[in-house]
Amino acid sequence: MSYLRRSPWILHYDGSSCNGCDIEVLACLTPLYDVERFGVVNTGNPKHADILLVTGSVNERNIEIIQNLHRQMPDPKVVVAVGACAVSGGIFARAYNVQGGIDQVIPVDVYAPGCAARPETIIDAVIAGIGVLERKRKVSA
Amino acid sequence: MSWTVPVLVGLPTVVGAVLLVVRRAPLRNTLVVVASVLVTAASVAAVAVLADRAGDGGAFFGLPGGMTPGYAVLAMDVVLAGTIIGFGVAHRRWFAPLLALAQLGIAGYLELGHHLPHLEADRLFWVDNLSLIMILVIGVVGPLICVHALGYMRDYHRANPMVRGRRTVFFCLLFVFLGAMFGLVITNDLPLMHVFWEVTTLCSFLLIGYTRTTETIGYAFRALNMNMIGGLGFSLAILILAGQRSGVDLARLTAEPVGGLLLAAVALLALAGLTKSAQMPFSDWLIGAMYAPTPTSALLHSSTMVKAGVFLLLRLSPAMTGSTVGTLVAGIGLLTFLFVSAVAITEQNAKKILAYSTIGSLGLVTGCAGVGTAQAVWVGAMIVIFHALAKGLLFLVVGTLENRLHTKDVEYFDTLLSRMPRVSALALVGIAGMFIAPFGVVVAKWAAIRAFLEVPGWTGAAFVVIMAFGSSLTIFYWGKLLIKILSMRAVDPVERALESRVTRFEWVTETTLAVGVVAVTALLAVLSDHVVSPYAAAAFPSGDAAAGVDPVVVGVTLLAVVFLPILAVSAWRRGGFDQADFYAGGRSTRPDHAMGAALGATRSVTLRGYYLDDVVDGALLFRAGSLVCGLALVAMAVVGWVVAA
Amino acid sequence: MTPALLVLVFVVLGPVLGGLLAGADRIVSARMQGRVGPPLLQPFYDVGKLFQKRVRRVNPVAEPLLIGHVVFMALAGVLVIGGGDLIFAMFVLALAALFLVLAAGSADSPYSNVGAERELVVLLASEPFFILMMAAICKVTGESTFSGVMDSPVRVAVELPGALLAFLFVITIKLRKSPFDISTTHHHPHQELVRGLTSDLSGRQLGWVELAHWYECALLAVFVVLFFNWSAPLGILAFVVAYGLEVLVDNSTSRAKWQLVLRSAWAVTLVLAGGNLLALYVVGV
Amino acid sequence: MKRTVLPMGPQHPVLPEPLVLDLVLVDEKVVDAVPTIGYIHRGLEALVEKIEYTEMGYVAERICGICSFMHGMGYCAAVEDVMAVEVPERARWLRVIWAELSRIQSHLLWLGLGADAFGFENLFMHCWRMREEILDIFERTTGGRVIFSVNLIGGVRRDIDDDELLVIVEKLQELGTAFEETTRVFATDPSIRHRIEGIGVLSADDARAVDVVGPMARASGLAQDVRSTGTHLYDRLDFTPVVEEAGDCLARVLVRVREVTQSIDLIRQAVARMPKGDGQAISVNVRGRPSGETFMRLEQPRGEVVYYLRANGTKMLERFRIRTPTFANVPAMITLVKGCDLADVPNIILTIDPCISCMER
Repeated sequence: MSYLRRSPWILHYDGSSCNGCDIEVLACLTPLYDVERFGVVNTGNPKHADILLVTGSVNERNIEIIQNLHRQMPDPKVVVAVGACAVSGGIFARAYNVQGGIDQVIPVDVYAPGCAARPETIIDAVIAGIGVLERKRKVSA
Repeated sequence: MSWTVPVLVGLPTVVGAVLLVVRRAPLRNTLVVVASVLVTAASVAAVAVLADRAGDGGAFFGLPGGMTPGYAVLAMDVVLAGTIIGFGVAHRRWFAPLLALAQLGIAGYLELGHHLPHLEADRLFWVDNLSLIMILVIGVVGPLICVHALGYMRDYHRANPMVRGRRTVFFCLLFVFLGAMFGLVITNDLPLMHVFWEVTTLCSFLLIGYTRTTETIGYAFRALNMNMIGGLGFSLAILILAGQRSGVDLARLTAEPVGGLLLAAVALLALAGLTKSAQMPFSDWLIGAMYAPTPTSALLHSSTMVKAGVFLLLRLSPAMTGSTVGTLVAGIGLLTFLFVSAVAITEQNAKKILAYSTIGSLGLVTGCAGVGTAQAVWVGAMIVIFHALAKGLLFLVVGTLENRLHTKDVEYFDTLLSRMPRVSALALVGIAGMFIAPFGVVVAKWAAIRAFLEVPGWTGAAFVVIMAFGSSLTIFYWGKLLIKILSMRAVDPVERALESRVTRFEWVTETTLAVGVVAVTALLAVLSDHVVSPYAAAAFPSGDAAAGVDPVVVGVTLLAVVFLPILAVSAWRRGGFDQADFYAGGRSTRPDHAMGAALGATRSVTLRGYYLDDVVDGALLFRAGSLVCGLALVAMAVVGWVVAA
Repeated sequence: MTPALLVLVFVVLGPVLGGLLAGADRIVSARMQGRVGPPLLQPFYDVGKLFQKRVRRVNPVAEPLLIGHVVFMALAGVLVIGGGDLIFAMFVLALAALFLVLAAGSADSPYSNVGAERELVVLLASEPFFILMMAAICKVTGESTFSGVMDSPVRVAVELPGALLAFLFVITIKLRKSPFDISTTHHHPHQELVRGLTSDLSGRQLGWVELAHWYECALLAVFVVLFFNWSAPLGILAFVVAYGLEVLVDNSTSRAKWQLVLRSAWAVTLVLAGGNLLALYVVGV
Repeated sequence: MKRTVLPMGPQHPVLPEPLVLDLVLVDEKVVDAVPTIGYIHRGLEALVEKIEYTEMGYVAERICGICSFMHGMGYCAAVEDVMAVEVPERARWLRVIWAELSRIQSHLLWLGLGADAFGFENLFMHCWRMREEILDIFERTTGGRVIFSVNLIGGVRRDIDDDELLVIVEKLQELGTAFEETTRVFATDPSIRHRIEGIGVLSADDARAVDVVGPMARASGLAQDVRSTGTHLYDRLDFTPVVEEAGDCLARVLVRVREVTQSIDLIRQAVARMPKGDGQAISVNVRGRPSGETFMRLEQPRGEVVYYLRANGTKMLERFRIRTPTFANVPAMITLVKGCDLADVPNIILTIDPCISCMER
């Protein structure tokens, strides 16, 4: 019996997002979407989290932050790239300080497209992430 | 058994005198170690001899050959007063010399005027279980601290080249002091006791002023002044008692509740006890005394000398029980506990924290003595034992830390477990012994609350309220210190090497004390049944038998005392952790606890404990406490006057 | 029931009660916020998951200390239920809380440290009350054990209304509910300390903390029963009402600052509980 | 003296964005605060060199996902100004309506975050639930929730028909009624006042000296609002800036609370005053390449934003520069944070309503 399925705790980090996706991530927690129904809690702390939601792209400065957060999460863990920027750099891909999507610096398990990614997409991605979590647990066990 | 007094008092005094002329360090080291072993052996032997007669009210005896002190007491008084007056004149300080003159005047009037306040030869000394406890505390903890001082003073003078080394005087004073303490705790004759009392005051004065800077001389005189006030009270009590039927016989005076002039005398003696154990409003001198070298603080200002004050109060307990004087003494003790515990929260200097904690613990004993029930004095005696061991240990550890880290600021004791794991373990034992172990303060508080609940009238409720708040305050400052010590980060080899420079003298003594703390905790039931309960029952024959020791309590607390240090050390040895994993807002982190900082820099994690500046004003509280307790003292004086008149 | 049976019930069912309360709390809170909320058993899923996760240890000291936290918390309950001295149990309770502080403090990291220091403030705020409460209960019944108080003809809540009111106030601190959730929060991380106390704990370490908290909740329920010693069902009902009130308060206040927590808790303890105790002496119990 | 250094951010649950502060603490008093930026810098102003001016609007909308519409509107208005394009009146009214809806949305979002910062989770949830109503309106009228790309150089992409507008006004009136309760809580709840009243006080003089903008300035008694200059049709609306005098966190909260109500009223006015009827033009076709330069000012939810735009007659703009309100307000925030309690820091930070994404672009 795996409890991972029933209790995915998320950590959100804003890479260099425009706030659009961030706010939608937060909106998932609020009454209309209420992801706590699925046991999702926004932990705000990598040590407690199972799923890392990164919005926005990678830039020079936040590489080490994203890597650090990812490293500090205990296994098994899953990374979800939320929004076009996190997936590929999005509209900012050509900006001089943008390196591209999150997968440039940490392994990404689920890509959630959209600009901004809609809450439905984000919830979908988290649910997909739960599946990955479960697989990872089985592999490591 | 009459040999015990000359040996216990004489041996350390002779050793002290010899040390005065030993200038070579190796010889001194040998001498001190040998003498310490002898003193401990003598005290153990004395206790063994006295043990079977000490129970049930105690045994009385005199000097070998039925000698009486006679004019020797007056001679000693002259010497002591002369010394104090001499120092006072030399430093242009007049208060202490005046008090010394007054005391000398009283002694002269009594002795020369043949009002002879002395006992017949066979009641000069009185040994009961409380005395035995004190003899063991002095005879075991004292010599250990003397040995520890060998290591400490070497490093101390290396670290402070400006201070002129006067180690001959230093060690002489330590041993003379031990002799006086032995004398003090077994004397039944009050004028004789007063002499020993004043010797300890003088030793304390000289040791506080060891470095001879303007600052320390100031603190030394402050201690002297306050202790002399108590000494004068002692003299006045003798003056009153000299004309009474019970005379200057301590055992007879304290056999049962007293009234009238006797109660006034008891109040005056209690004043002496309060000053010696640094209860408010006299707490100031003990804080100043922390400027003395740390072994002095360990020996005089926590383990033994200040215990003389509460020893006297416990002695007086049966006499003042149920009287207003007793209640006021208890009030002063408990309020002192409450106030200094709050002040300790705001203190950053490790020695001063220990000093406040000492005053607080002594306050608890004072409270127990003032309340005066079998249960209460049982708690008081237990605290005396545990406090002597644990606080002695803590002071020694702080001394070691001070010489290694070159600071007494607890803020710089952080990550100690990583830097000095063995010293940390010792510190943990000390702290656990101080406030987790039975009759380390936490459980003492429980037992004290139990005792206070039985006190009739609203004062009992007030005491319980004070205990509830005071005990929470102690959790705060000890907890804060524990956090510092238990925190860990990767350290470099230079820091790791710190511990290898701790001297053997320090290791041996500190480890012994730590073992002592754990052993006494484990043997609590034995200690209670065979030593402390009989004392309490003898002091208060009418009262309930002293609280038995709940095996659950012992088990739980022993678990805690052993749990902390053992887990800490074993965990320290275990691998499988990543110290770079600490949370720093997602910033990059390193095992030595450096983290990415503003403006692209990297900085080491620095942490500061809370001192609750917004809520607690230490200086103000200290003054407030002194004022309240001072008022209680005034009330005590009025009561004493009224009952006397 | 015999004490041994009671102890067994507490050790086994205590956390279950605590977990169910937490689950119910989350549902009720969610409903108050216009949400559906998680399933009732969510806290158990969470802790189950935590024990399935790997641990990222910052240092080796934290985990033994956390186990100490759980053990002593359970022990406090066992002491209370199993016939130990009630006042002594309060000191064990404080000791248990201290272990959590030390576990957090040992991380030597900024957030954990601030959380640990704040928890010390919280302990400082709440501790006097529990000692006073137990002292008052023991005084008023003349007993020192759970069964003694329960069998006493004295109706504790009737004699100690002030202490009962203060209890309602102080358990807000113990339950880590707003406005007094200053050192850590349970299911609400949006706080300046990033959960403070548990910032550097992960996996089963966090599970231990949660488990200990469940024991603590169960113990608080036992305390309420002590107040209503003439009728255990009434006590349990009172606890449910009290818990409901806590949830309501949690949802209708913001978080107080530590200065207010400390000052108000001490004032309430002194005036209500201390005053109550003093009044007992004045009327001469 | 040893001090605690608390590394606040870049990842911190109180601030969804990577605001970075090193807080130097004694007890919990903040004795120093050192900010750092750059964690969210993309360099999007420089994108004008790579992206045609006609498409740059999409980038401008993504300067910030909260005031997305306003950025798009500002950019388009600036280009229209350079190219001297006459925008149809209905489009201009629609822009006012969407702008004010954006303000309501932004303020509700912020009120929620603010409530969350002082630990009032329930209030956070309620504010965000109300915000969803606005997002519903966005979704119905444009198809998007937060970034809806409805601005166009020369007008807007979509019309809202008159019936729909009336429905919106009605919905907003209902929201306004529901919001009264929220207003009351923010203004009177003692536990909230404990946390924000008298905290982070910025006097009117200081506000002028450090040059704050938007609700931050208005909470310190400065009636400073670009809308009162009457541009963007605001001269045709009955508008007086919301001003509070106290200058503390509570005042900044109250300004935003009252602005929500005010914006509802402005939308009602706009709907009433805009030309009615179907089939009106909502955009003009813009061709050619811009040349010249302009400044464009707007009152965003967070305060005055200034766009500078220079074009040299090519497909690419030569320069596109934005002075965002957060950039103007951050210095005041750093000043206010010093000397307050740690627990006040999130409140002070949030009451300037920082948009780091705007600030660092």
